[in-house]
Amino acid sequence: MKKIEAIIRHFKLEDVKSALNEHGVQGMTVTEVRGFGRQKGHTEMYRGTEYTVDLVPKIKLEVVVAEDAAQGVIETIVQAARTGQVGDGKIFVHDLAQTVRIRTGEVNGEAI
Amino acid sequence: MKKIEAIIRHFKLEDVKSALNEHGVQGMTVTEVRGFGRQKGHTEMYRGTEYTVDLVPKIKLEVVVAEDAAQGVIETIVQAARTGQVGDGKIFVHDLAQTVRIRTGEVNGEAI
Amino acid sequence: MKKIEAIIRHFKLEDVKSALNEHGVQGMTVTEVRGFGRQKGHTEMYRGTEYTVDLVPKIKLEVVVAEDAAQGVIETIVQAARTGQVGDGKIFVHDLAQTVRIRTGEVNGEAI
Amino acid sequence: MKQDTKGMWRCRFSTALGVVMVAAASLAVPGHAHSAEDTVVSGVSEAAEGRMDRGDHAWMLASSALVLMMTAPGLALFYSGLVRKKNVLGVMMQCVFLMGLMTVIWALYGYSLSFGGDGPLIGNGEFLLMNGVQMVDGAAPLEGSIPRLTHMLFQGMFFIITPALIVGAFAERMKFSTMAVFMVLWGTLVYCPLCHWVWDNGILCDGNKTFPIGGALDFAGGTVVHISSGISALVCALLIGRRLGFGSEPMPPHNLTYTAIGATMLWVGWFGFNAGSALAADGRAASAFAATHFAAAAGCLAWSGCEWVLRGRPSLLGACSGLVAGLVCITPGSGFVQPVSGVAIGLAGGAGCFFACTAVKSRFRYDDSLDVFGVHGVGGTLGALLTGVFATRHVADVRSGGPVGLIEGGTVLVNQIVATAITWILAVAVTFVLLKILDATMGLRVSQDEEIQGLDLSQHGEEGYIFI
Amino acid sequence: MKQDTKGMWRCRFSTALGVVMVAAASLAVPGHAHSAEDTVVSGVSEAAEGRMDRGDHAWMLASSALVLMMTAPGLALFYSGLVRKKNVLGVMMQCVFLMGLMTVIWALYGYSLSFGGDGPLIGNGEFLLMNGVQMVDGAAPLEGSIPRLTHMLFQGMFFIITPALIVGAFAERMKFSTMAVFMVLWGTLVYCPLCHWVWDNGILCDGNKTFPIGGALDFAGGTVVHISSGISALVCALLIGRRLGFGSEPMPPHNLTYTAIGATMLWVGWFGFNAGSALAADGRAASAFAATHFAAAAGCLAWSGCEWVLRGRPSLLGACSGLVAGLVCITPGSGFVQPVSGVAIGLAGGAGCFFACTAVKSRFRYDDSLDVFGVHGVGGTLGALLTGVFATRHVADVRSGGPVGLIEGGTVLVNQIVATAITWILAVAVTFVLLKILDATMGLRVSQDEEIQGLDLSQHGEEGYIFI
Amino acid sequence: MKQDTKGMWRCRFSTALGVVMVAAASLAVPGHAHSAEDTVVSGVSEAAEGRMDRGDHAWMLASSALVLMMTAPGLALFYSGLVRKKNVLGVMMQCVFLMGLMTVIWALYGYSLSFGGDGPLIGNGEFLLMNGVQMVDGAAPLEGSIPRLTHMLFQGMFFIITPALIVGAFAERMKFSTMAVFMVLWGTLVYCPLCHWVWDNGILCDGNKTFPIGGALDFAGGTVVHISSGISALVCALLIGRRLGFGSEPMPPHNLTYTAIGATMLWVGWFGFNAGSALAADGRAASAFAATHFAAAAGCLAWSGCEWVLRGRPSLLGACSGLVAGLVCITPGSGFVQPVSGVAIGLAGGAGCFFACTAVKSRFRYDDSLDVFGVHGVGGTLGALLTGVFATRHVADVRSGGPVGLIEGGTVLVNQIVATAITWILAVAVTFVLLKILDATMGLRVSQDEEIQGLDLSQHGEEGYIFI
Ligand SMILES: Nc1ncnc2c1ncn2[C@@H]1O[C@H](COP(=O)(O)OP(=O)(O)O)[C@@H](O)[C@H]1O
Ligand SMILES: Nc1ncnc2c1ncn2[C@@H]1O[C@H](COP(=O)(O)OP(=O)(O)O)[C@@H](O)[C@H]1O
Ligand SMILES: Nc1ncnc2c1ncn2[C@@H]1O[C@H](COP(=O)(O)OP(=O)(O)O)[C@@H](O)[C@H]1O
Repeated sequence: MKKIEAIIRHFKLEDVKSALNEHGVQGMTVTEVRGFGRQKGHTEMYRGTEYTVDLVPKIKLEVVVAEDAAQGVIETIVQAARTGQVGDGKIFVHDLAQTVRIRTGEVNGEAI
Repeated sequence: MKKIEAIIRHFKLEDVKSALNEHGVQGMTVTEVRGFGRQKGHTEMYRGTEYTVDLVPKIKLEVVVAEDAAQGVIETIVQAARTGQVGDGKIFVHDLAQTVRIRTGEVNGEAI
Repeated sequence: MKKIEAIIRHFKLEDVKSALNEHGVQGMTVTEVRGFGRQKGHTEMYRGTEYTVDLVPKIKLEVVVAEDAAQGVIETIVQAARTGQVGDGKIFVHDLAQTVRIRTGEVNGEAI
Repeated sequence: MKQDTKGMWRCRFSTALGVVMVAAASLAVPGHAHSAEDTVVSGVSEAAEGRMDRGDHAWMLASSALVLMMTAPGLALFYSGLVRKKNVLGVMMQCVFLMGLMTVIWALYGYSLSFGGDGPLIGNGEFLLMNGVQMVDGAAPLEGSIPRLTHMLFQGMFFIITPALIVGAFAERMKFSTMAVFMVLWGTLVYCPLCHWVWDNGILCDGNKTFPIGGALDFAGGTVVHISSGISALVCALLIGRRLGFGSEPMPPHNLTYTAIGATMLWVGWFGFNAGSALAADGRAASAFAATHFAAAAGCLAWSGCEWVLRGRPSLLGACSGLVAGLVCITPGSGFVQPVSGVAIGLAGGAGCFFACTAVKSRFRYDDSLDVFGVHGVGGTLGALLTGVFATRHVADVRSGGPVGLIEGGTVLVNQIVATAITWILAVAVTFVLLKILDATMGLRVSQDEEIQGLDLSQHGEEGYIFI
Repeated sequence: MKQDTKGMWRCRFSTALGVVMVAAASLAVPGHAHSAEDTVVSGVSEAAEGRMDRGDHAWMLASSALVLMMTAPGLALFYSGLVRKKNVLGVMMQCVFLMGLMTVIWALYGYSLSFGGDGPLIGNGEFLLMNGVQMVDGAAPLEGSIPRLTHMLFQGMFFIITPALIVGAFAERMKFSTMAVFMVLWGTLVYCPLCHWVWDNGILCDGNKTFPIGGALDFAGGTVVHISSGISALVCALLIGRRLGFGSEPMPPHNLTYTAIGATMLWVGWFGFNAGSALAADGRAASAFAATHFAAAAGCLAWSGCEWVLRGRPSLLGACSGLVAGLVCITPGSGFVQPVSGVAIGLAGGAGCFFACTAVKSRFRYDDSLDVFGVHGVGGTLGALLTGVFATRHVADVRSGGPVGLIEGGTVLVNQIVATAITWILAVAVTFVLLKILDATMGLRVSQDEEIQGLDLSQHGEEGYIFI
Repeated sequence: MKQDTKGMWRCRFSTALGVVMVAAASLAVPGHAHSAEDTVVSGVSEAAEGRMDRGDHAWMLASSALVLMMTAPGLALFYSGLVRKKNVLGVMMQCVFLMGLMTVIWALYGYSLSFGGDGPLIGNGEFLLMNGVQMVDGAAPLEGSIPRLTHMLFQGMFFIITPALIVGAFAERMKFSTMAVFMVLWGTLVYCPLCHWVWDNGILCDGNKTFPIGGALDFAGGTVVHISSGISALVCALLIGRRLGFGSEPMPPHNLTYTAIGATMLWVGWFGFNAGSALAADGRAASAFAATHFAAAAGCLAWSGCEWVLRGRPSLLGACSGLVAGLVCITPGSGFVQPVSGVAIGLAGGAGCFFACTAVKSRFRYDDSLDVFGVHGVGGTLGALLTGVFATRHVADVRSGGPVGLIEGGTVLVNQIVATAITWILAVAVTFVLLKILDATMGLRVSQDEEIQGLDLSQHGEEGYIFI
């Protein structure tokens, strides 16, 4: 099993979610994060004090899928989340040792 | 070492926390997330516009434990977090390459 | 590739961020979390009801770096985030199976 | 003199006549030399009975607006900050919906039941559907020196906030539909009679001949508003039962900034509540305003002072709870005691309610979620009794020159005790019966699942904050 | 009698003279026996023309403050809670900036254009730069029983809130600079003429001889404020186009607690808006206050009732939308109908706007983001018509003793229909032309990227909440 | 005429007598023909000295409520939005606690020290413990046309907000207990004397014979409130030192929505502050109201305009800061200048404070955290001087028919400069000494750990928002 962690733009969440849905993904977890990267943020000015806001609001999406489904999911996310501009985000893929569905106690493949 | 990531219901946090505590777990990290899965969310209606709220508020719990403690912790979480209804959540287990305690610089086993 | 996950104190974020910057790290993702550990939190009292606030506000920092850069990054974080007091936080290091930059589709080393 | 507060004008006719004569005389000789330093104005309205005073009216319109503001945003914020995030809209919705519901009831029959006629026990149908209140041929009927419409409006704002106060007792678990039905019945069967008894020359009106020992001095609602709601709240908390997880899970306030905004809005709005209860912009309104202000300040210091001494540091929630406690406690006496007594009463209110919300509550372990009993029940009762101690003829000469409060050597304290006891009994009895009936018919609580999910989603299908 | 609301005093001179005589007589015999029960006060100002009444003035100062509060914090909170998090400051900024901008325009020429002179179509330069409004040699010129300065202030608050209402139609996408220019032009070319027509004896003023059929009864701004802004809002929504992702992405309100706080502040502030439009603390102010209060309550019940029946549960947003709809709907009639009719009008407003914001909007799929048309356009129009149904000589005898509203057998409904139609036409035409010009010159929308990023960052370089 | 603002009534006896005669005459012949267009009302109170005017009183009660609202929720929200999340309750608590603390001090001796007696330097014990202020035998002593109680209340609200303003200078780092002690001493040793000097015929009262050159025209608190607090704030910022991380860490406002709500509440409340300072609902109150409104609007435009030009876009924080700056700047002159001058003064205030909060502050790098000096110190000083420029006999004839402000050819500017300088000196000297003493005894700052943890937890044991 793989956990696919994608940092995407806020407003791309809806697109990615429905793309994944169509692709057959049945679950995911979403977190509000702030990202720092090439996208150089912007300057905010508060009463004359300038702040370089390098922490841009982003969405972190976590999807756990079976080994063989991973590549398809990654491609789906890349397609749906891409704008082509700096700041589109990253995907990080982890190997999972185990997965459990709390409700039933099922593990691994059945738990997703 | 394992990192055990559990997505649980908001109101189960307290139960899980104390179950883990009794079980001897001494640390954890909690994040507010929104989950999408079988629990089909619900419909919210704002002035006549209907939204399918498939992103249900959930809690993500991360616990890092020694290799051999993992199974016990997983079971503890499953027990404490279960209601038997769709939406109870998932547990994802990761292998960790390394752990460091920032305060002391201790690593791995001693760092937890 | 490694994903380095650090749980640090809120007010250390700025120091860690600039230390990492100087160290050449070009991206990271930041999440607001609450941590439970040795730092025993404190007691809050609301109209006579006492709450043990064991969930202390913390910052989770995620940095993905190349295999060989990991150790340096970890040390940089440890140095910048340390106060020496209980509650400084933890670093968890994961192996990553894959990394993708959404904008370009580049993978692994090039994606960071 | 039969009654002395909100319905006071009606029974003042004879004395007023004299005042009018004097006023008229002074009008006729406007230049006669007052020394600006020494001149004083009578607390008794200078306006002749039966003549509108636009200054009084301006203040009463403003007061009505202030008292509405107390329920929302005031109370809605104060309460909603204290619950958990998943119930924030549930509490606000109860406040807002009650603003709509109780107002319509008031227009239909509530005002008439409270202020119609002269019966000892309940009003009559005189003002049903606003008959006799509205304008006729371009002229508005008066009540004292203001249009009766404005009297109806001002009093109507009390009919909103009193049930809204109770909401705090069963926060986070009561079924919305049952809440609505309960409040209509409670308003009709507890509020309207009590209001009539105390303020429309009923059996608890000071000076009433039928039942002379129970006449309460209640300037702005110690019995009618705070005791009635606070005691009913306790019954609600007991009958509806504790929240799931009460005592085992932490349930800290989710947004104390809202609580602080709400509390300070209550302070501001309370000037309308108390000083507006003079029904005029006269000297007594000023006195009530000052007493109110001082009591709020003293209550704030008392509660946070208790915390400081007993717990090592004062909290914002403590300061806010204390100021509300001070305001509750001064309410019945605001137009009967000197402002400087307001400091003492506020201190007592702050410290007394602190004690009730900490020691007493944790001793008996009822889940009066937002401390309605601890603040309004206890504070209101304390205030009613302290009115009997501090009331003075200097502010309101309700004993025809004789002493009033205990400190002056008067005996109104006895009346205060009787009136308070009767109010307790009425509130307990009716609330108990109503809840039993509603429990059997509609059910009082949401299902366990709904409670766990939170009222925002389960009762209203909405979420408070959506930041993702 | 030529006009009957805000500019009413000017045309009342002859009748008032009689009133003054009577008042003088009654002053001279102050002791003559009224029964407090039976005495009534005339809705017509007792104050002689040309004499200041400090009671009236006190109420008008308070009302002016209340109406400013409606725009911000009131409307700013109501609206900003309904947008997505990334646009929360954008909406607030538009409200706050308009408070500054429209006020300065009002001081420079807006008031003069609206209330100067007696021309049928537009004001004159009489009050430019506050000439003839300000004090001269320590004396303030009067308008009725209040200083003209206060009349200018009170009316100026309407000049702020009316454009601010429109902001909701193009929320989350309009360019800030274009918004500012548009509002100045709109205020000058739609608001000022309309205000003059209706309230300063222009062609839509009831009783105007030039154009007798279109004279509207508009006590507090059904046509001038709500129809004008609501209809213009629809044109804006159509010409500016939908938000990116409208219909495909969810755009739920990000903070309904703000919306509730804002809505209840609007309720409180609306007392200044409507009862203040009496320009006096008289019986009619009380009547308007009561009608307003009842309509808000009824609107709240109607909208949430519709939801309850049709969707299984009432929502807080529904209750808040409904109370605003009720307030909008009662606005034109508040000083012409009986308070009890306010209940009926509020119910109609709540249900009608519910229907407009649900069925109608989803049928035509325009993106009137915060339902300005659905609430103010529809509610205002409904209110203007219902005024023609419920208006009664008991409250305002605008037909010299003859019947007024349809229910009394009067015919003002015809005038109301004509005036409403003219207002629609004016608003549509001018807004359409202005937007076309601005589109060609400055551009109406932010760029796609800026819209995606959110107005907070792209237009103002700030973020609403920073919790990390 | 010795003084001309808040304590004005006392010294007006002789002129007033004449007015009374005329008023009486006009009362006697009520029908005599005024043309509604031409009639004017004197800014001088028509009410006879020594007779209560309920219209005035209604407005003063409302104003008192408005000014309390300025401190909280107004200022509490304005300030707390600007700090970091971990200090949000700390700031609110300081505001709320000061409402309690300063009010009790005011009741005990503050009012007496400020307004007792006629001494040139300080009040006396005349009104200690509210003696001579409260009602006696049902009658309330008067001050002008309102009860002295109300005068005390209104002035008491200023005694709350002035220290609360200073709080912004040492936000996020001052020890709560020391803050409380400091404020009591500061109120006693800076505020009370200054208030007496300026408003109770002391050495800085215009017309005072002892010290004729320093008599300030200060209608509503340019020197007493804004200069005193703004200058003391600077001393606090310098002596208490910078926040940890100042200059290296970003410290952006955590919740600008609160700041905007607070700022607009300040705008609304300021009408009570400035127009209420007329102590009557007269023409001058209307004039002050209008000047205030225009200055706020112009300040809003000026600051955001500066940003727009210099930084490419206007911000909400800029608009809010600007409106507050405009309000501060018009405060001393509000009852002396024409409303249209308010536009100019507001523009100057907005631009001047923008400059102070950006260029000046970043040049000298003091950590005046929420810009109390930049807005209140600079804006207050600017306002005091501009009063000397724009004051006109048309609004207040303080030179018996002679010219007043520079523009009219008058010389009060000299007095304004002297009074401002004296206020600066007093504020700097006393604040410096107090802080030195408190530093040596109690300590000014929280420990480094506590500062890092945030004041919410370290000083009050609470958290602002708990969403998990
Ligand atoms: N090395 C990294 N480790 C963790 N997160 C990263 C890293 N680099 C980038 N990110 C995340 O990805 C987001 C987008 O990255 P950025 O460099 O701005 O653009 P792009 O992905 O288009 O090159 C960042 O805001 C951050 O949240
Ligand atoms: N494939 C997945 N990847 C990541 N998170 C998931 C996945 N499936 C479910 N989750 C998380 O678990 C939560 C519960 O899952 P759900 O399918 O609703 O119920 P259950 O676990 O009872 O089957 C979801 O809200 C989501 O946060
Ligand atoms: N076993 C664990 N699993 C996950 N997170 C942990 C664990 N132990 C500690 N943490 C995180 O690290 C933070 C600091 O840990 P704590 O034990 O308080 O101090 P220290 O790291 O100095 O020993 C905690 O608040 C929590 O967020």
